Amino acid sequence: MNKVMSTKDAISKFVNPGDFLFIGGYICRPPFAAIHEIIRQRKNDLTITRSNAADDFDMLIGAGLVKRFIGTFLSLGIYGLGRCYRRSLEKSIPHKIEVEEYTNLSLPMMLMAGAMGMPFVPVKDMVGTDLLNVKSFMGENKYKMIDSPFDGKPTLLVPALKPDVAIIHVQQADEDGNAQMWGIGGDCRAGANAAGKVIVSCERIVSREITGKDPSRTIVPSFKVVAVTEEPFGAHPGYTPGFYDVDFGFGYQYQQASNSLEGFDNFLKEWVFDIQDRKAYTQHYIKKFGYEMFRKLQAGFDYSYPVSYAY
Amino acid sequence: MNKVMSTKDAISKFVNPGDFLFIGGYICRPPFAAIHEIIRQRKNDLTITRSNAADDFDMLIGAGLVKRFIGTFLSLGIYGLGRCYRRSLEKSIPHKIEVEEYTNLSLPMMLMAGAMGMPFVPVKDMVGTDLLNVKSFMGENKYKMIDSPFDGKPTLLVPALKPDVAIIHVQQADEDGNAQMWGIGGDCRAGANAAGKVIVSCERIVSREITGKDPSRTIVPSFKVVAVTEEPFGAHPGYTPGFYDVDFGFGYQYQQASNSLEGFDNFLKEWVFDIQDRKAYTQHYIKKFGYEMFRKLQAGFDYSYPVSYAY
Amino acid sequence: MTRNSNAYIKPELMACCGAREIKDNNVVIVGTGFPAMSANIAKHTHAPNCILMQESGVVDARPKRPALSVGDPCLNPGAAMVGNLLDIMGMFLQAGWVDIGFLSGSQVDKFGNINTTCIGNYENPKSRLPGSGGANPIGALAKKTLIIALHDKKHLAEKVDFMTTPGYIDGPGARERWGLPADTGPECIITNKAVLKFDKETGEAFLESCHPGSTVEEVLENTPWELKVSGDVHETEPPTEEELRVLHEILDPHHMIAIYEKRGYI
Amino acid sequence: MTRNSNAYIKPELMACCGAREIKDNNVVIVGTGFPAMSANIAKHTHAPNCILMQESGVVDARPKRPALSVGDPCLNPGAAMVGNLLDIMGMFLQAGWVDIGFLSGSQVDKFGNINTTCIGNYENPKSRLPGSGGANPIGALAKKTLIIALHDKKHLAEKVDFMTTPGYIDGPGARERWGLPADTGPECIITNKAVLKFDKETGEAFLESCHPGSTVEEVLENTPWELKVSGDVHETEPPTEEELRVLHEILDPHHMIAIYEKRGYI
Repeated sequence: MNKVMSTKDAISKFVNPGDFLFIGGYICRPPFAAIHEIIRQRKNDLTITRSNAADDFDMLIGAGLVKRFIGTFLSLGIYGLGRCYRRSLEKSIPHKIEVEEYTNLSLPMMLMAGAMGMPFVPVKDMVGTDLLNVKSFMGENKYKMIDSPFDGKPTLLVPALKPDVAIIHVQQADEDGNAQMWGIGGDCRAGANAAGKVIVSCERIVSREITGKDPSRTIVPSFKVVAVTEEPFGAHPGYTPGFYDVDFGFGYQYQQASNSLEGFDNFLKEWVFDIQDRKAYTQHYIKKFGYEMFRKLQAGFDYSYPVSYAY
Repeated sequence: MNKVMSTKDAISKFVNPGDFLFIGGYICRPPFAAIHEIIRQRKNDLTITRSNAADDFDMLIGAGLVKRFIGTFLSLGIYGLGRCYRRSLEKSIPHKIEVEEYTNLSLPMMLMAGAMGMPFVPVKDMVGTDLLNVKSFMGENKYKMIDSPFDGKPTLLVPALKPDVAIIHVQQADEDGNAQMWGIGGDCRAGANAAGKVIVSCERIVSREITGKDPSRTIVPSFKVVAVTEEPFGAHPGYTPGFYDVDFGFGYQYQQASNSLEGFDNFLKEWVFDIQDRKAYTQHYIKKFGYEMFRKLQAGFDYSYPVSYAY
Repeated sequence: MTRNSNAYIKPELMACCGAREIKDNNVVIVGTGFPAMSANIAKHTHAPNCILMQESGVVDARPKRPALSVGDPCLNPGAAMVGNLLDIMGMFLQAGWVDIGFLSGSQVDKFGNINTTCIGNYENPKSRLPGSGGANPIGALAKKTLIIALHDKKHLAEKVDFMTTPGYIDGPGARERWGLPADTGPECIITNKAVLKFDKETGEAFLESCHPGSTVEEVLENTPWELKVSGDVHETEPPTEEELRVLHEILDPHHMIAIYEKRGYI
Repeated sequence: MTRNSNAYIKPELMACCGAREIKDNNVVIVGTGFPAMSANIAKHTHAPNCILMQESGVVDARPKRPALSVGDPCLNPGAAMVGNLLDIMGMFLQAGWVDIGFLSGSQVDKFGNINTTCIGNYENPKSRLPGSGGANPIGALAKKTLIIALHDKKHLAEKVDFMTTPGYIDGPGARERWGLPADTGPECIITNKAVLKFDKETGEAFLESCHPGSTVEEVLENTPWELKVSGDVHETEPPTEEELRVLHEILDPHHMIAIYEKRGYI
């Protein structure tokens, strides 16, 4: 079943205000084309989750669309603390988001539990620290301590997470939605499979025959996918292995802009609201920074050896 | 660190009588070269595990080397019930093995728990059936029923499995032991990573540079691996995707032979005890069945498209 | 092949009965033989978007020969996804994505419980069978399970010697009590004489239709418990022309399904 | 580069202190900057078979430029394995395979507990920091953690405002009581003035050595708790010729580590 559509249509049809969203990425493959569209369509009241959140989450928070964040970490990497995140938590600008805090072990395990139909999962971290002392909207269900029925040892259980929608960006997908990925995974596979619906953004749509040439690269099968959008350069300023590099210069621009409320608003206007779609974004990027800069981000040529599944 | 050695040395150094072994495979990639070596070296008193066991487990049981089996299923596929398995359980020939029974959901989850450092894992199957009424050597620790501390619902917990040694057969590995696999996975990745030591048998040893060309194919990293053995045709009569087909004719021969004790002993003599290693095995195969038959098993040519990890 | 295009054998009728339970877009766990045949008939007729998967790790395979096991090499090239047992049994089945599962066994009882572990006593079995494999989780977690069985007093039982796979266990409310997901459980038993459906109130199988050539009396005679009969018991609808065309021309030109006749499916 | 081959800056000394804690064949979780530098010094000197991994999913990367984050694109091509967070944090760290982890934070206290969550009150923070990320599980589960900190009364604390990552928590037996794995916990705090080691009996950090140019008095003055001093407190061994050669010629020819001087590591 052909599920190819524009990002605009995908977000419009499948993301609702109040939804619980998993948004994949980890510098590697953030689905920025979709995130900008969420901002344009002002889908608000969202609960968002991912391990190691970055500029994309900061931007959604700054845009006032986030009610709750199930997270582990939010920073701009080498550019320091997330400005919008700080403003929200320190000064309630534009409003104070609710944060439920876990770790880069526990949160992926909770997504894995959601993906695998487990009600909860035991984890060995967090115990003894203030991460157990702070509870937000998940309340008493943030975690439970039990004595293991096997050996009596204190054991921490954390609940499965089941987002309404997962949005991921991958290298390639076919029209049915089978999504293929390689390189740094973060919690993308677990998060996508934990969700009830998956929106797959990709660098290129390939035929079902190409998917079948290397089916071990598929991380989400078609029957979980509700929309496939082709968005080359769709993860910029993040990167996609084999396609383009991370754009550190642009990351600096975001940091500088988001230092002030006005700068952040101008940034959103320039790169999101005044922009129609990813094509216009890319054209604006090239116009502003020059084709040479754009070209420099494009990946080199370093191909793997093909393998065979034949018998 | 170069860990390449002969299968003979690998089994001699790293498998001890009384060990708990995970043996990978699922018609796909059974590590037969290593299994035959275990039989030749008469490593006995073993506890063995894998979901969906087949002719390889039947053979170890018939050879009298198995004390305990943590399993879900054992059959010869289209050739019906495992003859040695039946003789052991119905007639105590050569002795009655102890069986702890799980399912193709629970057992892989238990191996995953072992691999991921979880003490136990909740599963949704087995409840209400006689699989909970029969307990063998794991006794009360076969499983535990609890009321979920989150919602009070009855929840079945099964314990993590941590084999002493895992033996797997994959397409390729480098000298350090980084093991790469594609195609049907069974519970190979979970089982290998649950073990304290991994013996990697492979169709071909490749350079570390080749591993690095497609690192998302690696299922076990070098630091878990104690031995790398290059055994082309090492999974026969099972298959290895991209290398050779399953040998249904040979499976029939095993069924016919294992129908009787004498036949089984003759089969072991011909294919295991009178054979020095996998090279001799392959030569014997070609001599007995003809090069054309051997050639016919070799995989066709149907390569995937290469991908790039460049930036 | 020179078969009469309207002629069919009992295993073909049974495969069609299975196919009719599959809706478009259903996700179906299949093994080899019957289940694969049923699912493929559905896919080639009324359910073109149903997705077939094998527990070994395969989704939407495009095999160029009939798979002889769920790990058959022919399932690899061309599939949409090839992962592992945890993906299929955990990420898809346990997480609730599987609509249909097929099961069979050496014994099936009136509650749809299935035995694939042993005949006789577990500790000292008369006959040791393979064990659960994927059967128990499929019976526990697929939304609908379709059971294939030989219709005689050996293969059907009032109570199985060993309950490997849950049907409705010991009757109404039992699945819920044990915490199995809501709206799961056996849908029907397709035998070589009839289709038995399950009364969701009592958890018991009842006679829904007799295959052409079988009578209600014959079915009752060959059922080891007092089988209830539907008020509108009828003849099983024979394979349609389209179903037979797909079977004979596309799915089974070499008529391999006839092997089931040798196993008693007549 | 025209650096004096015997000259070194404080961050280089600190990186060498970290390197010396790594044994051959150790499995080491690294981030960027210091930890990566320390682990690479070890790998190029006394621990050629140590394995470096990044939490994002990377094992034994061969980056052609210094990674600026644990998800940096340069970590992909050439790595031995590229998986995901669950592989590194679950399959390797939680399962007990990681020997060494590096940690840093805005506050480190005498028990080696670390704060990367907030300064001031959690509900109404003076300064909101990034949060745990991988820090808590590394502190909980790596066999040894090496802590990097600025040596002043702001970054060292008697008690952290928020305990994001466990050191020895509130003292002897606390890790065991909470069920953390045996034989894990902080090994040392490497500051810009000294190396503090941990007394495994009391869980408290004590002064093991002062860096060349720093005195015991200076260290005590800049530590906000009553720091115990080792009986054989000594001068930190300066970088060896070999360590400096590796640093200057192979790992950091552009002297990027000097950026830490600007952050106060002087």
